[in-house]
Amino acid sequence: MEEDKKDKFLAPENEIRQVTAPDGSIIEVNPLEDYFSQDRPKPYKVRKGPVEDFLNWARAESLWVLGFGTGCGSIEIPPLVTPRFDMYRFGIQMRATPRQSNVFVISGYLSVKTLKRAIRAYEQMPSPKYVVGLGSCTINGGMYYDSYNTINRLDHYLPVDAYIAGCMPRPEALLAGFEGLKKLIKAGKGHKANEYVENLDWYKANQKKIIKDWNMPDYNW
Amino acid sequence: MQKGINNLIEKFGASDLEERRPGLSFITVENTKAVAAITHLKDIDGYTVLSLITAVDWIEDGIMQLTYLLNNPAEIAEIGLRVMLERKKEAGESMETIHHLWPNAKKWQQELKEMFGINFPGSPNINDDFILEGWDAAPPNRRDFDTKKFAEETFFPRPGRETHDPAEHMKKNMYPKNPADYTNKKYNPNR
Amino acid sequence: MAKSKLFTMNEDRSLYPELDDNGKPIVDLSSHKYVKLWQGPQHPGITGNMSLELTVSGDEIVESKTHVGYLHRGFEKLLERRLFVQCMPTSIRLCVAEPDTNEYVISNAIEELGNIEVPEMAQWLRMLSLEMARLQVLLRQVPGQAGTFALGLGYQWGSYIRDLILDSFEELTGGRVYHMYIIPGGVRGLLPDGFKARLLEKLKLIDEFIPKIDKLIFNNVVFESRARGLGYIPKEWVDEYGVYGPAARGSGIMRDVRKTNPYLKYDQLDFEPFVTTEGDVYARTEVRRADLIMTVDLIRQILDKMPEKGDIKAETPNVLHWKIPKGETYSKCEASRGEYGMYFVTDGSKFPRRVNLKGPSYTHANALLDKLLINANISDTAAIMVSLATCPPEIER
Amino acid sequence: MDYSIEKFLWAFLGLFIILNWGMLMSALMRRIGAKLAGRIGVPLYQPWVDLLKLMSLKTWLSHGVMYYIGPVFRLVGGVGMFLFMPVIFGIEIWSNYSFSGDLILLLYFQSFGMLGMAMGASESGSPHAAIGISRGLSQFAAVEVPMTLAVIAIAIQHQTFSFSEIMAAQQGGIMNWTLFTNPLASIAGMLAMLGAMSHSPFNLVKAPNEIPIGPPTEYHSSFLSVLRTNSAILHVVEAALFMNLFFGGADSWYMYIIKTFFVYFISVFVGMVFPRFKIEDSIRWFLKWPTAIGIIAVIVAAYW
Repeated sequence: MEEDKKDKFLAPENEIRQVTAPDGSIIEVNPLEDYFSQDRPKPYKVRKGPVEDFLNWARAESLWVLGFGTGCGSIEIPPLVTPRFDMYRFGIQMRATPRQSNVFVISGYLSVKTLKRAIRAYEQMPSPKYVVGLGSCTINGGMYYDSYNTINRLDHYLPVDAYIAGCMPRPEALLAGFEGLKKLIKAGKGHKANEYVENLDWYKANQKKIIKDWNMPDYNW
Repeated sequence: MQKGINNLIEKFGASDLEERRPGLSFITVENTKAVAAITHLKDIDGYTVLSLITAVDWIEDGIMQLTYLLNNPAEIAEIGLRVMLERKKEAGESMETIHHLWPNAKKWQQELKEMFGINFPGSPNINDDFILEGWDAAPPNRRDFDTKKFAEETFFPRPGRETHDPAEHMKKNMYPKNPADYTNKKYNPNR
Repeated sequence: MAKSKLFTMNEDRSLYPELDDNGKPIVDLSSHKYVKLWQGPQHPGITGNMSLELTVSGDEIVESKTHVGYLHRGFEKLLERRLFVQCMPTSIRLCVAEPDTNEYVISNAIEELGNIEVPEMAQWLRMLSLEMARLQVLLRQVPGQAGTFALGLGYQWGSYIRDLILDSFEELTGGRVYHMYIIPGGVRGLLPDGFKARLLEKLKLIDEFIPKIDKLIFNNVVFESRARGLGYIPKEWVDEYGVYGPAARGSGIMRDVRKTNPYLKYDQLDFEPFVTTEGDVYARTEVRRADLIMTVDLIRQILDKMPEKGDIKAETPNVLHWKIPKGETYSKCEASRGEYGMYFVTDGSKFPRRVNLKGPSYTHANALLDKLLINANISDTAAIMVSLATCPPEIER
Repeated sequence: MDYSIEKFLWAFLGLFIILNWGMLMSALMRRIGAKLAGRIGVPLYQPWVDLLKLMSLKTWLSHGVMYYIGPVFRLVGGVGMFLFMPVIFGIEIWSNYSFSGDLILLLYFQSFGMLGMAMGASESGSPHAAIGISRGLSQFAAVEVPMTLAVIAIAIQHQTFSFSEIMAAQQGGIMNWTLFTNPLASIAGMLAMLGAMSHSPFNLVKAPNEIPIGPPTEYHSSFLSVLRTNSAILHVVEAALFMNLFFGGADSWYMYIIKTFFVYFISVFVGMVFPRFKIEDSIRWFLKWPTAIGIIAVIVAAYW
């Protein structure tokens, strides 16, 4: 029964298939095993001392935000990169790929379908990484507390470093939120990524409870 | 406008004409004649734009209403064709497809299948996921699906959130002595 | 027109994968001829949160499929649980870019079914807020079209002026993005003191902005060479595929609800929407540029012709006990993207029976985009999407 | 050539100066771009902070050996270009390892980094990287044509393939610059430079809103820091290459900094006001006018 369900949701490109190699031999490809690591993630070591303080300063002053607008809060991201609010002056930049970003701004409500992508994007980011929850939807569901397709509490699925309240928060609030995040990082408290790894089973159980078609590896990096 | 409606009534036995405003009418057609009526409207009466296809769940009457809204850009007129299907307890009403008339009809039909459980045999990719992904509960837009209950069971509501019925809440807080005052007052923002 | 022939998206599929019975392309990924490429949901070239499943051969797209549903919040279900007045804050969040049209269509539907006559002053104010909303969208969209070709300069300038318009909104309504100014029965308030003069001052900035983007974008040889002939929509497709608003007007067909079904006081205003026949991305950008100028003009006219004082709200029943008799209606208005409509059904109770919102993106992004992208270049996906003004939340709601 | 430790240390110092100048220059350019848009822009120290942060991030991802070597190849391309080109004209310690045929070696090093990057990025398995690489290589092949033609024209004009001699021939006043003595070759070369610098309209390789962000999609942490280091070096060195060929080289560090800044600025300035080409258009463009001008320049230089 469990197997049936898994197969039903498996995307065709993730199915086990046979591929003819250029030299004519036939190879069996299992994308889920071949393309992704099956290892459990390990927490990184949190160091202390002046060197680490300096590096923390560098991490705080160079926040690279993943350009993934998950909800309506993303409408306030363009004003942030344009003349009025210009977040570049604070060392905050947008990046196009999760591999090169540290900050994941969950901009508003997360539908179940997006949550799945958000988890993948989050897990692909290099540690130490930070999550900023934007808007009341990420805090308690906000306007959509009774919706069948949006999550209520973000911190049950991803570790959240900072919440910015409001529906939707103004650009000034976002800048203030980023400043708060910087303070956290400079104080050496920005290690929620480790928390995620240490409590992986709890997070995964919560995630799998609502994502019914879990056709991805448990941890993909 | 009038010609199209007359045709519908004469040729396809349409009934329950309701003129909402000049240029917008709703009319009921039997489900066996609906596709023929739509084809006639499109090809002969000039209703060339399909504005939307949607459904209304009249659970009390056991009726699932389909609404096809057609637009006639030349005469600036719109007709809403109501098609009454017999509502089944479990999803699975069935209706003829019109994807051959408008290519984008298949998307609406896909959505109706997903959100209401109404089947359109023959419509392309009708069983594919459209909006929801991995959904295994009842079709969410049917009236018997309780979204609040579902949300409370599935997600993790943050404790401390209280939801009041606004009427009861105001009655209790604003007119604690004589609740009857509250019902008599009318809301006037200019005051 | 001659150039457009390069991109007619003809049905000659000899070079492309075959289709099976269901109309799905048969793509054998292990043949090394095709690469499957997902653009989105995490992709900077996509408007909002949606994704395109592209099958590419080299840099050319042979098959495209739109995937939506990333923003589905179940609005239509949620509104069935809300009182009519509670519908307002929920429904305005349907489309973020231009929330005022949501306010208008739902208020209008409630008024129509509840037999409420809106006072004249309120109608003028509604029109003002709708036009201001259109203005702030167009200020992003017109230069944003060049932004899809990586010319972000105009976008930066436009965003600055847009922020000033949002300031005006804040002054008028108290909200920056979500305003909820239009409510069933009328509007929430009169113009603040001196608002008119300050808004007119800001409109002057736009007058100066237009020649700037003309120089930067419309006279730019690279922009022209890329946008001409791209994403060609023939005239015949307008009805067949449900093309609305500026996209239809770019293909030579007049589609503007303000002109064809005048609502509010649009029949008292003097305007003529711009229509051109080329049907490509460049034509659609030109239409939007003309719209921008027209909107500025309309706001000036509205401020000029608006009465000074008047009732701003009709008397409505107590909103907490408001029952509307059984009925159904389709209320529509012209958003910046095209016809924006709401099918509204009531059953005599305190709650709406069924609400169905239909934005132009529904047909633009689903059937039309898939077709336009065939034969196009990967680089052109963003441009075609933006030229159709795809707004994902109104597709899945 | 001199292979002493001392020489190596001088070259290393030069590399260090150029690296820092490159980073400062990238911050300056971003600030200029921001000013044009009406913004303030990044702080001047931002590139160094970014570099520090990237190096402090954890790396745990493996895509195979080539994935690790790719950025190193790319860096070798940049450093190689630096090593075999004289930095300052007329000063022995800043002449690096230039020799009589260094111009040819330099053209080779230009493509070397690109090839290394191609192999590394392909190993990462991202389709965006593969598309970016195929675009990059085909555009580079097109850029090479006018560039090589311009170099040949200059070589014929000065009868040498040595940087030092080409620079020497341009000394003694602005009117001796190749820009004025051989304008056709200069035009072809400068047009090719726009492509070599990979700024808009020719930034097809990274193209953030098409293929985010091309070859380095999978590169992160210290790999990316290596790539960024390289791009800082490469931008200065590429600018220096064209400065040496057309603008008379530099006889002091001040001159070097001012001239590289302006040469680099040309490409940024063009990029500010032009949208991006499609790859077909880009290749077509390079093979049309710049190539034609380059051929004429060679003919003129040979038969004048």
